[in-house]
Amino acid sequence: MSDYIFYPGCAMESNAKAYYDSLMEIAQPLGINLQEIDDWNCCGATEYVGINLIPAYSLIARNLALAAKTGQKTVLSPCSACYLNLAKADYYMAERPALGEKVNEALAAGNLQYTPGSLDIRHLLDVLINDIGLDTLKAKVVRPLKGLRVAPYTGCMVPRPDYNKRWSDPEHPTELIDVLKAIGAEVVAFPGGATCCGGHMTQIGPDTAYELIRRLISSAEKSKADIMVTVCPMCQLNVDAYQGETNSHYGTDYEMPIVFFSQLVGLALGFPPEKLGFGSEITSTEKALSRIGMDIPEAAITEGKQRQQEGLPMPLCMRKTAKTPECKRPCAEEAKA
Amino acid sequence: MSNDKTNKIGVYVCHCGTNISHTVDVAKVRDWAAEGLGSEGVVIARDYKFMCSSPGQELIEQDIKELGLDRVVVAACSPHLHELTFRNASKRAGLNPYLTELASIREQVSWVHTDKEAATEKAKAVVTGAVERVIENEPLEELKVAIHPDTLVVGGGIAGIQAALEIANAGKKVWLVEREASIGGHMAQFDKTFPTLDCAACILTPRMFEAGNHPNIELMTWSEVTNVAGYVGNFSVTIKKKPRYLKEELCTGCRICIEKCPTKVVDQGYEAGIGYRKAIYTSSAQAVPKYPVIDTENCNFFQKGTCKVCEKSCPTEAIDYEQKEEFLTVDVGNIILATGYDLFDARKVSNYGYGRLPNVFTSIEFERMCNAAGPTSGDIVLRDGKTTPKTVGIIHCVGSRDRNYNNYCSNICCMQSLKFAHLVKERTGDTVYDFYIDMRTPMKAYDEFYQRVLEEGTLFVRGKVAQVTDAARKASEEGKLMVQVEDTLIGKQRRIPVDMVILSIGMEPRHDAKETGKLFGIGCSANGWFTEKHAKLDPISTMTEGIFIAGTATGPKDIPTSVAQGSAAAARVLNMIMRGEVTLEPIKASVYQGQCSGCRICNSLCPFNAITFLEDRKVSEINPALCQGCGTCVAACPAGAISGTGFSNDQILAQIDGLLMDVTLADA
Amino acid sequence: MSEQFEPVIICFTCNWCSYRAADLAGTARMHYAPNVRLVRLMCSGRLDPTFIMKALSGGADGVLITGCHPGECHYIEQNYKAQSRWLLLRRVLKGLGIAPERVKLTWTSASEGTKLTKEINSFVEEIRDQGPLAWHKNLQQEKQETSQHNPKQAPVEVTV
Amino acid sequence: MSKTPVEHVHARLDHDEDLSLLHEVSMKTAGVSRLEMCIQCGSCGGSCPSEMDMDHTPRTLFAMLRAGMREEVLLSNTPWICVSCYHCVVRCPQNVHITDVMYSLKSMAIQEKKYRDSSAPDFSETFVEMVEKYGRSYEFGLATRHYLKHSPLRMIRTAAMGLGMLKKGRLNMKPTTIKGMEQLTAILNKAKEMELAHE
Repeated sequence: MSDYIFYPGCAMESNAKAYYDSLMEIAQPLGINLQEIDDWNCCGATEYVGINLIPAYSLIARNLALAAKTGQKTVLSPCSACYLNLAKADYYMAERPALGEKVNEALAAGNLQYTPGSLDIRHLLDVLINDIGLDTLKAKVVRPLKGLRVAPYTGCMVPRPDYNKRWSDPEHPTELIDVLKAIGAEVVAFPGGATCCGGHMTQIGPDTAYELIRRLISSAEKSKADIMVTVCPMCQLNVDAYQGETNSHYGTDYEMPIVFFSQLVGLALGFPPEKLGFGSEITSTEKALSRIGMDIPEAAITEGKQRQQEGLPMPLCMRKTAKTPECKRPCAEEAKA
Repeated sequence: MSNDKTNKIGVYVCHCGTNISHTVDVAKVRDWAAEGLGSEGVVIARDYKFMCSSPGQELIEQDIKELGLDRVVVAACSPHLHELTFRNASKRAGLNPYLTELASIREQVSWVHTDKEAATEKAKAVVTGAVERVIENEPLEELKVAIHPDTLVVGGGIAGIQAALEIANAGKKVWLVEREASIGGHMAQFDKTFPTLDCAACILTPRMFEAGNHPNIELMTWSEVTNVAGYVGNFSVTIKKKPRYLKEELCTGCRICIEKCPTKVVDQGYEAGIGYRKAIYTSSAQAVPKYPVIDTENCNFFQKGTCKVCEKSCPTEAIDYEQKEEFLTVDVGNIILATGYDLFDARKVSNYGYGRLPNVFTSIEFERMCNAAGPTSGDIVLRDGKTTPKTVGIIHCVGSRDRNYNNYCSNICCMQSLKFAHLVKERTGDTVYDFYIDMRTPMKAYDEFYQRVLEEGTLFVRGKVAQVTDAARKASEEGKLMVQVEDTLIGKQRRIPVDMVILSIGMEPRHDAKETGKLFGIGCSANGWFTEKHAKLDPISTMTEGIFIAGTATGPKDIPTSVAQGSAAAARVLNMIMRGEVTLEPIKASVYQGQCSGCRICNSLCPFNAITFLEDRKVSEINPALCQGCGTCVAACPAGAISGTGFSNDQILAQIDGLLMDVTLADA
Repeated sequence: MSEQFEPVIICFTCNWCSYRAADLAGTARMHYAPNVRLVRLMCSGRLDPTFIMKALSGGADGVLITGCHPGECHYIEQNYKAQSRWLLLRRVLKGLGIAPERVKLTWTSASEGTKLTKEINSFVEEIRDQGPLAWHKNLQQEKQETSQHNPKQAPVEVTV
Repeated sequence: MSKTPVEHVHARLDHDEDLSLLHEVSMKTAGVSRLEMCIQCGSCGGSCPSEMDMDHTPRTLFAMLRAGMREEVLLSNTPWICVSCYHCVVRCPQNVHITDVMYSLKSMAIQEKKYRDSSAPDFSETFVEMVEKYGRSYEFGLATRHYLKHSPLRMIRTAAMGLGMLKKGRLNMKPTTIKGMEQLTAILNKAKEMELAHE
């Protein structure tokens, strides 16, 4: 069992309950031991930073200070926005010492203190891939999701801006793809995998949000996906709950369900759907789930099958799961050898 | 602190017009030297309006002769300005030049301070430091070494070829070492060269041939330098000759073996990954030398033990599967490094889709595609090998001017992109978009070429491309590559549909530049390019005497500049050879072997490999010709067995004493 | 003490970068505190820790070490060696009860006259805050203390 | 959002170049903004997924900051349309903290009450109010209050969805309050006294 300080974030208690429930189910068999930060508070989402900087960072830092008190080092956050806010506060407090000092001055008013750099802020997906490992995950799969065509939707705030260089690629991250493959799903080529769901624009500028949601759903549908899979409560909410509004805005009739990756991992590990929060989505997953076990037709385009057999050769491929984007100069070197 | 050596020291304080005297009370400094430092051996102290003027220098010369001075301190400007002037003055008067010290009270005192009292006090301290130091100075003699007339040129690209030919044509012998199977470098891969559009092969091949057949050039391809010993004028270089698996003396270059070889592999080298070669190959039909090599990783015989088609088909029985690598040691007097550059790996910019989107090409792929001898016989086609594009987008600055990759400008990409725009227009009449941040066309006839491309109708968009994607947002985008960019001159985002994208990728230092630098004892800048001795005034020398650099090894350059540098480096080498011998600065370290414990700590510290361990006597020894005088070993020696002339411990400790004399006196 | 304390600082420069930066500061008439006295070495790698101890024991209140930026050393990488020696020396100083902040390392290229000026001025202020080192006095005091009372006690700096 | 003729006239008459603006924004931005390093390449404007609804691209905004066009910059809707996707940030060749600069511009606009449409600032302020009150976000309260004020019609349209969310237990009717409210308030009050400005 690996121990983690758990920062659930507000969404996990309300609109993303499915994420919370499914995480609670899969944590035990995967060996993730979660200790929730006592009396954590909201991270301020993307709102507080746009109002008043020092209070916004102090709000985030209260959580960091409480987490550091536990004596553990690694904070696990399943929500992308929370993950980014925690990581950002930790990073900027060090990059800009003036910010760090002021935030600590504010924290002192609540008898708290935080030294930037003393915690590792990690997202659940990162922990699953790098701590638990794909091999462990694969070994626990009892019901491979064969036949389910999934569009891997990592979103924005996990692979970007990536202060601590944890992710494979800011534009085309491979982590979620690898997890979904490990649980036996058929991963479709989904070019929108790290594009935006509209964020808070569903509230303040819905027209902007509808367009971004439309791009995502239409792209997923064109890729012949049965279902979209996300790691972020905001992405899930926007694509799921605002799909109806988007449809009426454009006169379309998309029906693209979206679930959290932990829910699918739960299914693969053999948990019943009802324990994993299935059914709480607005866009039904019923049809998609019924595909599990079905054979996938040949025509479906799957990730990584684009290489052509004829014509000019394609450039040598970067190793798909390379952890460092650092160039190993595969092309020139291999040829010279 | 008294001077038990009973020296006779002269101190000269310069006014430098009013440059010094307006902030420093020169008379006070002079008096301090005469009175306060009399016990240290100062026998005369003078001040003068301009010490560096002829009368000023004569003053010193006269005192040396008449008063028998054996040490001189001049308090004036920075030693970088006039140290040599005053040392020469001493030399003329018969005093060893290294017994004269310059104490800077201008750049380091009068020009940077405003409080006259504080500045005068500091000037006194600086002079005291110099006096204490000069007492410890030793007379030094310059070193002279002979120059071996042969030269090593590393790298057979255009810069190296040029350097080799210049030297060889002057009648001197050159060893030209190239690690690839053929010389020619990157230029040999190009189709046309900007801005004149000469065919690269037409102008390069004759030079390659000349270098390959020159009686004074010993061409060693498929070879690498593995060790460099010795010093300026007397290098001893070990060269590894990799096995070609073919006896060069028997091979006629008939290419039958290549024709018969059953294994075809993608050529990631010369053909930049868009063409094929055999497992036994030459880079091209024009390769110099003409001998093929066997790629053992793909050869059936080396992998599976069967085949031997090449051996069977060779009419002269030149194939030799048993060939081993050979080592050769040669003596040379000078070395020119023309090791060139690597290309930026465009896969790193994942938002441009290279490696993922088939119709995104790099500039080097496109060069090969345009080349009539290349994989498409010069046809501009998509990755399917047959479709001619209707619209082409060219993207500048890929991997350059970008802190996420390389933060420098790659110098040639603007012109290269313009050349591509012209070639696409000329051959296909396509619509061409050219996406640039800033158009940089500063050399001769370069901007004129830009004008020409504008005239031809290329559509320029000023903006760094944000992404290239195949994700269509609407029906009209289906099946196209969308180039998404802010047209910064409009201030709006545009999504431009194209069929083909060409990425103008930048230049990078060789991936092994650091190791190469270590091997030859030269440094790399933070970006990884070799460092010149002086970026402007000595761009082809290095901090290691006898090692010169030419071409793109020091940074991105176009062909004319690389060629000019090749010639310049050759001129410098010929200059050295003509002189026959070279004088070395006597600032050197040496080991007092009686005190050396043989711990070898210093051995690994020296960046110039000047220190060797004498196994028989178990002590270390410093080669004075190799030593550059940095003094790191002196500081590191735990036994205190190494001393450095010019900057000895005694000199520096005495100087510190002098600098702090006022504090010590105040304490007492 | 009514008068402002004026520290004396020894600054080691290398011949290629930082001494030239000092030349540039002069040529450009940038102004910095006169408390700093320069010693020119060929390379920061020449810096023997003895020099620093000599300066501190000889009456300097602080030592500033300057050299070429990493990767720009004229002797390839000797400045890294200066850095590691400096790090080591800081520990030694700590052990002696001398604030390691009294010995500072900074990189300045030949073009960074402004940076050198800033570094000198801020270092002078830092040392001014630290107060006089008074090595001899402290050493003597410490000797007495250790011989009389607690042999384990580290020497303490006298603050003025 | 185009300007009215009157605004055009004002822009011409009142445009005083405020050359300290760039530095001010840079200083108010978390981290080291590197705003002054912008080379106007446009990779931000090219990357932005919501650029179509902005009155200026981020790049244009940065040029305006340099030109000291305080009024126009603060009135721009660009920071409010920013979706915090960080595409521009990872692509920026100069590593400018673009998203964070947008946050700074929003807070400056709120402070100086410079916005044409109050809906977005109101949303942020209401969100923050809830957080300051309960220590957690409170979507139900936030959504009802926001929709009531700014788009009552949309509230009717989305009522069904909201009801669905309620039924599926995804919307809490009552807010959760943290235990340490007193502590949090003390921290935030202290923080509000401070500003990240010139160092």
